[in-house]
Amino acid sequence: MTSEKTKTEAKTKMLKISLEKTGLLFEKLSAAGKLYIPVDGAAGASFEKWDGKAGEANKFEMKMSSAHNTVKSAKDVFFPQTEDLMRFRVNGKKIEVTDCSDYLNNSNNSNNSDVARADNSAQNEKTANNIILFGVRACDVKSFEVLDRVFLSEPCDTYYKARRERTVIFSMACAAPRETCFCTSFGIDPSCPEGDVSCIADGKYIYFEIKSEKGERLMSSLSDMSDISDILESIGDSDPESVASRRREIKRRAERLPLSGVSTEPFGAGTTGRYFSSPAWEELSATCLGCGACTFVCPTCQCYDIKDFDTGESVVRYRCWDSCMYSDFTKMSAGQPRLTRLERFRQRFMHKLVYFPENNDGLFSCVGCGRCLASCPVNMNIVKVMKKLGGGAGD
Amino acid sequence: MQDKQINGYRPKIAAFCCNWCSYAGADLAGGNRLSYPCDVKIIRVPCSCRVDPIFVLRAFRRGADGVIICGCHPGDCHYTSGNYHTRRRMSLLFSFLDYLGIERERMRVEWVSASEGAKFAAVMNDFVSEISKLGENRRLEDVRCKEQTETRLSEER
Amino acid sequence: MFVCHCGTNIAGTVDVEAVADAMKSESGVVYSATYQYMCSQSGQDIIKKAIRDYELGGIVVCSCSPRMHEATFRKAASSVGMNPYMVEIANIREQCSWVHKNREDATSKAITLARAAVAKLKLNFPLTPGESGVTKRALVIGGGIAGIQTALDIADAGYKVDIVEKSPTIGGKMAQLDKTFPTLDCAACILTPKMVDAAQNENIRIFSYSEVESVSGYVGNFTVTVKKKARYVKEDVCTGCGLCTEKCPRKKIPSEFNLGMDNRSAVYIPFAQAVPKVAVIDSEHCMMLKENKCGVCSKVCTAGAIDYTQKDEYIEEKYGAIVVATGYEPISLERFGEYARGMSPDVITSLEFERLTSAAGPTHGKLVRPSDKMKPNTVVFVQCVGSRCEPSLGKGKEYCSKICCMYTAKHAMLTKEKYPDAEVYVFYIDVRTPGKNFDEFYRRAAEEYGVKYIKGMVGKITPDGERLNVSASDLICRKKLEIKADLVVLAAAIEPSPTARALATKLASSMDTNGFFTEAHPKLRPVESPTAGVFLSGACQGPRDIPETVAQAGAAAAKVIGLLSKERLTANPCVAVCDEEMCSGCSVCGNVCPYGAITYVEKEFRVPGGRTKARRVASVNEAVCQGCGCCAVACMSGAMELKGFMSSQIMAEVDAICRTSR
Amino acid sequence: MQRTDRDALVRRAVSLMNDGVCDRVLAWRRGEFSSDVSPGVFTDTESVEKELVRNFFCGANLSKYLISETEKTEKKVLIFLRPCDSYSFNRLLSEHKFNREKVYAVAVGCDGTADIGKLKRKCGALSDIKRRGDKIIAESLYETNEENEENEENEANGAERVFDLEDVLSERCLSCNLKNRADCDEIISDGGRDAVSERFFEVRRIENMSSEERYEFWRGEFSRCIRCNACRDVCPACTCEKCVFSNPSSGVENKAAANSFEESMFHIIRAFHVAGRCTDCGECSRVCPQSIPLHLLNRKLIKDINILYGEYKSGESVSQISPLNSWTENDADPSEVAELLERSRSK
Repeated sequence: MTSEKTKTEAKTKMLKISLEKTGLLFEKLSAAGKLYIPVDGAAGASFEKWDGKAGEANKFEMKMSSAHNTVKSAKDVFFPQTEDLMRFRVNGKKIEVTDCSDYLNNSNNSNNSDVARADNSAQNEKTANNIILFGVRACDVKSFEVLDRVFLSEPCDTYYKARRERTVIFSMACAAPRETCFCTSFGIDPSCPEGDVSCIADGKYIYFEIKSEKGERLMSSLSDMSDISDILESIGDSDPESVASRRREIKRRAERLPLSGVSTEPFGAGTTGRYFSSPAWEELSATCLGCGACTFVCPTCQCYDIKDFDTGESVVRYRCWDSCMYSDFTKMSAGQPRLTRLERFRQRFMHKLVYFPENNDGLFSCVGCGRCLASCPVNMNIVKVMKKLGGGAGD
Repeated sequence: MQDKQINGYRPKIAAFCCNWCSYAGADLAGGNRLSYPCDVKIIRVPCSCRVDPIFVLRAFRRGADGVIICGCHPGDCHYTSGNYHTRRRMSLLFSFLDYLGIERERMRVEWVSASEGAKFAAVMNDFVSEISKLGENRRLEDVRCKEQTETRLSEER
Repeated sequence: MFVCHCGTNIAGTVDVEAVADAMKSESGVVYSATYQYMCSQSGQDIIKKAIRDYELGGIVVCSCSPRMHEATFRKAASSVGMNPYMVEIANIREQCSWVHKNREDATSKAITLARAAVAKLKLNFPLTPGESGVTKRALVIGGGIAGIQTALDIADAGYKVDIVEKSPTIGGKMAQLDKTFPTLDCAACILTPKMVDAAQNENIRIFSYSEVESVSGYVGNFTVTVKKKARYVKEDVCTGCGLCTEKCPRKKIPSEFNLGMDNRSAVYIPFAQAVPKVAVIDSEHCMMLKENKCGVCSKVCTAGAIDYTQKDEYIEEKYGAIVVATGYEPISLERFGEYARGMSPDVITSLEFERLTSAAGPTHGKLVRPSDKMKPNTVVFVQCVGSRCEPSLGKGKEYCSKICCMYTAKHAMLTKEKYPDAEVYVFYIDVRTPGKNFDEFYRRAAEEYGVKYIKGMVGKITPDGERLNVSASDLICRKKLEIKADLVVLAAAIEPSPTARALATKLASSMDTNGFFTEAHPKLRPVESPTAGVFLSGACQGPRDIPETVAQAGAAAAKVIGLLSKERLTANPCVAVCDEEMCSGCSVCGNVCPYGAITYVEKEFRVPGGRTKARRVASVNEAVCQGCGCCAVACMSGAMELKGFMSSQIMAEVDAICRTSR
Repeated sequence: MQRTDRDALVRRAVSLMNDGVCDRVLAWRRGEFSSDVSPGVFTDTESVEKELVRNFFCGANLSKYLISETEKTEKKVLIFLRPCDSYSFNRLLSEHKFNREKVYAVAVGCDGTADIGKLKRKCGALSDIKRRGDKIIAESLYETNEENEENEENEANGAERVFDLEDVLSERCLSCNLKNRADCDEIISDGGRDAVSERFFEVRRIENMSSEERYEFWRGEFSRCIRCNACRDVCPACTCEKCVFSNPSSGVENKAAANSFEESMFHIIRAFHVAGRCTDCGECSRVCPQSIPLHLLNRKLIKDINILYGEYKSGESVSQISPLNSWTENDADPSEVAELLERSRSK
C-alpha cells in the first residue's frame, strides 16, 4: 500500500480482490462489525448475517448470492420489522418506564429478535454495533436516500439514525437484473451504484471504489490488518478499462430489460389533480387483496405502527412495519381515513409517484427494484399503475 | 410425589376443568385430601369445549410448561356433546403441534368425572412428573414474556 | 378481596394474612381482609359493609369451591346493590389448602389463584338473567313404582303428567314381586291400585310400549318426541278380554313377565293386572306380521281391535319438567359359571324366585324346583352375586346392591313358611339391615324361622344328579362346607336399565361410572339431575328399595310441582352473545350448538360511502342457550362470546396463573 | 393449450355480457410478461376480448372475489371455475358468503398451472415462457452462467431452456385429480388433471422427521415470515368480517411476526381456523413472497382428519358440515391419536 501513495487520488481509492478470495475478505470485514451479505436460499436471496465458518482451504460455507437480488430489501438493517422502544412496568400500584435503548444498540436486521439478542453477547464489544452491508444494488442504495429523507429529517428518528450512522455500505453493480427491474426509469445507473464503497465484479475480480470517509476508514483499517495485503490488491493499469467495459455491459443489459421503457415523466410533484379522481383506480384496485406483501418487500416503504405488548410482567412498547394497504392503517378513534380498498390502493401509488416527490424535491419514493412485481399475489403493481395512468388514463 | 421438586425445577401447569365434572372432581380430590403438586393451577370453564386452542397457546406463550384439559367422560357431557367437540379439536391440535415439533407430552386431555377425585389427583401427579421430566417449555415460548419474568424473579431474589 | 380462614381448613395450610397482604398491592384492589368464616352471617356482613363503604365494583372471595358458596356470596353482594356476577371466587380450599401440605407452596398458590380471580373480575361486567315461561306439564320416563308414584303426586297437585313406559304395561319390577319386606304384604295388593289410579287419573296420560325418541329445549320448555311402538292392537278399542291370546296358535314364546319360566302367545297381555289392559302383538313371532299367514286374532276379536297395519307413531309434546324413573335390571349372570347357572334349571335368581312364590306366577305360588316340580328340601341362598366384586375380577359390580340382604331374608322366611322342614342356608359377606324394622326382620328369619346364616362365599356349585353340590366355606367356623341342595337362589346384583345410557345422552344428563344417573348434589340435591328441569326418581340413580323409591318419587314430584308452579323462570345469564359487527354469518356456531339456540337473521349494516348493506348474522336465543361455549370456540372471528367466560377473561386468568414464579 | 382455450371463454363472456345476463366477468387478465397474469374483473366486452387470458400461468383462484363482486352489481357475475376452484366456490356458498342467484358459474377445464417461483429459480430472469405440448420453453433475458457471460451473441438472444411440464408445475397441480363439483350454470369443459404425485408425500416426509428436526424445519420456514398477510387475504376460507389477528380484543392481534412465537402462533391459529374448511387450493403457498410451504400445514390437518374421522374433502358439496363441527361417539381419544396416526403411516 505505502508504495502506491504517489499515485493519483482516484487510484488509491480503487482496490480489487480476486473473486475466489471473497471469503477471506468477509472474514476480515466481519471482525469490523456485523456483516450482512446477500445469500441464496430456498425462498430466493436474502441478506443474512455472515457467520463465516472456515471450511477446507479457506472455502467458506456461506457464499454471496450471484444474483444480488434479494426478496426483501436490506432496509430492515436500519428499520427492523419490529423494534422495542420502551417498557412500562407495573409494580404494585406504581408504573416504571424504561428505555429499550440497550436493545437499540444490539439490534440487527433479523425479525427474530430473540435470536438476535442471544448472539450479540458473543460479539466483540467494540465492533458489536457496527454494521457492514455488502452487495447492495444500486436501486437499494438509492432507497436509503429515500428512507433518510423520512427518518433523518426533523424530528429525527434516533433509532434509525443510530443504526444508519454505524453502517458501512458496500454497493455492488447489478449484473443480474430481473425481468421485473426498471431502476433506470428512475435515473439509477445499475452499473455504478452509490454507497460508502462502490463495488463492481467481473468474472475474476471485485473492484472497490471508495466513495466516502466511512468507506475509506473501514478499508484502511482493513489494510492495516496483517495478511490482508495478500488478498486486497491495488489495481493495475489494465483494470480501469476492465471496469469500464464491465459497466458498459451492465448498462446494455439494463437497457434491454422489458420494463426499461416505463416512464416517470407524467408523474411527480403537482400531478395530484391529474390522477386522484381517475376512474382507472377502480379497475386497478379491483383484485388487490389488501395484503402487505408489496409494502414489506419495498425498499422505500417506511410506515410503521406503534403497539403495546403485555408480557404479563410489563408492557413493551414496540414499533412494527405497517402497510397502507391494511384496513386498520392509521386507524384513529374517529375511524380510518381511507375506508375502501380503492382509497388505500390509490394512496400507496400516489405516495410513491406524486406525494413524495412533491415534498422531497422531486425524489420518487420508488426505485424500480421490481420486488413488488415479483411478490404481489395478484400481479398488480406499480408498473401497471404507471402504464395505465401515464398512458393517458390520468387526464 | 407431593410438592416435590425435581432438581429444583418447578413446572407451570395450567389445567382447564369443566365446571360440571372435572372441577367437581378436583373439589372431591380436595374433599378427600388427595394431594397433588401445587404447580397445577385450575381454570374453571363451563365445559371443556369452551377451551379454545388459542388459550392453550396463550398458556404456553406465558410460560406454561404443560397444559391439561379435563372434561366429563365422553357421553356424560353436561351439554350433551361439548366434550366430543373437545376431543376432536384437541386431538387435531395436539397432533398439529407435534407436527411443528412441539413436544406432544406437554398437552393432555383427560376425562375426569365429578366422582373421580382420586383419578384427578392421580392424573395431576402423573402429568406433573411427566412435565418435570421434559423440563422447561422451550419450543413454544415467547421470549419477551419469559425474559421479563426472569428479570423480575432475579430482582425478587 | 376477602380471604376466608374456613376455621383451620384453609388457614391451617395457607397463610391467609399473607394472601390478603399480597393482594393489597395488586392493582385494582382497594380493600383486602380476612375472616374466620366468610360464609357465615357475620362474614357476609363484612362483605356487605366493605361494598358499601368502599363503593366496590366487584369482589373476590378466596374461600371454598364456588360450587359451595358462590351463590351465597352472590346473594350477599346483590343484597347491597352489587350485580351478583361481579363476584369471583378463588378456590383456595378444595383446590389448594386441602391438597397441598407445604405451607409456603400453598400460600403462594393461593396468591396466584387470587390474582387470577382479580384478573378475571377486572373484565367482568354486570349480567342480568333472562326469563322464560314454563309449560305446565311433566313427563315421567318409566312406569315402575317410581314413575307411577311421581306421576300420581304431580297429578295430585293439579298438573298434567305423561308416563312413557317402554313395555306394554306399567308396573315395572314391583309387579313381578310376590311379597315385600319387611312387612311381607303382597306387592300386587299395594301396587295394582296405584296402577289403576294412574290409569284413571285425568291428569295422567300413559304412553305404554313407548320410548323417548328425542328431547330438545330446556328447563320449563322441553320438547319431547315420544315413539309409540306399533302394538298392532287399537288401544282404545281393545277390551282386554284375552280371547285373542287364547286363540293365538303361537304359544311357545317365553314369557317376559315370568322370566321365561312359562310361555305366552304371540298376541298377549303381559299379566292379568296389566295397565293398560290391552293386548299387544309380538311382531317377532306373529305369523301374520311375519309371513302374512294366520290372522286368527283378528277373526276372534269381537271388538275389531286388531290392526296389522299399525305403524310406529311419533308424538311431540311440550313439557316443563322431566322425571327419569328408568329403574334397574338384575345383571346378567353369564360370567358366573361357577354357580352352575344355565347348567341346572334349579339355580335361579331371586327375581325368578319371586315369580315361583307368586300366586300369579308360573306355579301359581307353589314353591317347587323348576326341573321336576318337586318340593325342595334344601334351599341355598347365595348373596352378593355380582355385588361388591373386586374390579380386577372383571365381572360384577363394585357397589353394594343394597336390597339383596332384605329380600333374601324374605325369601328364606317364605321358604320356611311354606316348608317348615326345609333346610335353608344363606351365604353372605355381611348382612346389612339399616332400615326401619329391617334388622328385626332379619333376626326373625334367623332366630324364629331357623334360617342358617353362614358368613362365607360359595365357591362352586356343581350339578350332581338331581341335586346340586354346593361347596362353600364358613368363615366364622373356618371350615369347608359341602351342601347337597335342591334349589339354589342367586341374589344377582342390580344395574341401571340398559336403555338409560341413550336416554341420558338425549337429556344431556350425566351418569356415573356405573351408569346410574348423577344427582346435582349427593346430599343437598339428591333428586335433581345436573341438567335443569330433569329430575331423578327411584333406582335409576342407584340401588334402592321400595320405601326409599316411593319417598324419592314423592321428593322428585315435589321438585317438579315447585318448578311447574312458577310462572316464569330466570335463566342463567352466562350465555353466548354474538357481536354482529364481527359476525360473518358462516353458520359454524349453529352447526355446533347442541340446543339449536342459534338462528341467523339478515341485518342492515353501515358500509363506507354512507350506504347500508344487508348481512347475515347469528342471533342467540338466550333462553335456549345453556352456556357451554362451544360456539365461541368454533367461531373463527371471535364474534361469538360467552358471557361470564369471555375469551379475554379466561386469557387473563391464564396470564395470571402463568405469571407465577417457578 | 389449456383444456379450455381462451377463445371459448372470451366468446361466452362476450355473449353473456351482450345478452345482459352478466355485467361483470371474473377471469384472468394478461400483464407485462407471459408469466404476468392477474385475476381480473372485466366490465366491458372490449377489455375481455383484448385482455382476457387462459393459460399455464392462470394461477389465481377467483372464487373469493365473488363476495365483493356480487355486491357491486344488480346483474350476475360471470365466473370461470377450474376444478379446484369449484371446491372453494362450494365452501363459500355453504358459509353463505355470496348469493348464488347473482352468479353465473361456468366450469372450465384445467391441466395445471406453473409454479413461477420454481421457474424463476431455475432460469433467473425470464424474457418469455412458452408451452409446447408437454414441454415448457423458457427464454432467459441473458445467460447467468458467469463463464459464458462474455458471449455477446448468446446474451443478445437469451438462452432457451426446455423443461418437462411436470418439472415446473405447481405442487398442488401434480397431485390434483379433482373434478368440477360446483353446481355450474354451464360447463365448457370439466376436464381436470390426473394426479402424478401423492398428495401427502411431503407431509409424511415431515412426519417422519424427529420432533427436534420438525421443530427446526418449521422454525426455519416461519422465521422468514414477514406477516404480510398475503396467505390470509388470498385464502378463500378466510372470510371473517374481521380477522382475529386484526382485532385488538381477540388477545392474539398482532401486526408483525415479532419473534418466533408470533411467527408460529399466526400460522397455527390460521391453520386451525381453516381446518375442515380448507379446500387445499394451495393459494397460501402460491402467494407467499417468502416461499413458506404453508399448504403443508393445512394438508397435515386434512390428512389427520381423513385418518381419524374418515375421508373428507372440504368443498365437495354445499351441504357438508366440517368434521371439526361434528363428532361421533366413537372418535379417537386424544391420548390414542398419536398411535393411530403412527399406525396409519407405517401402513
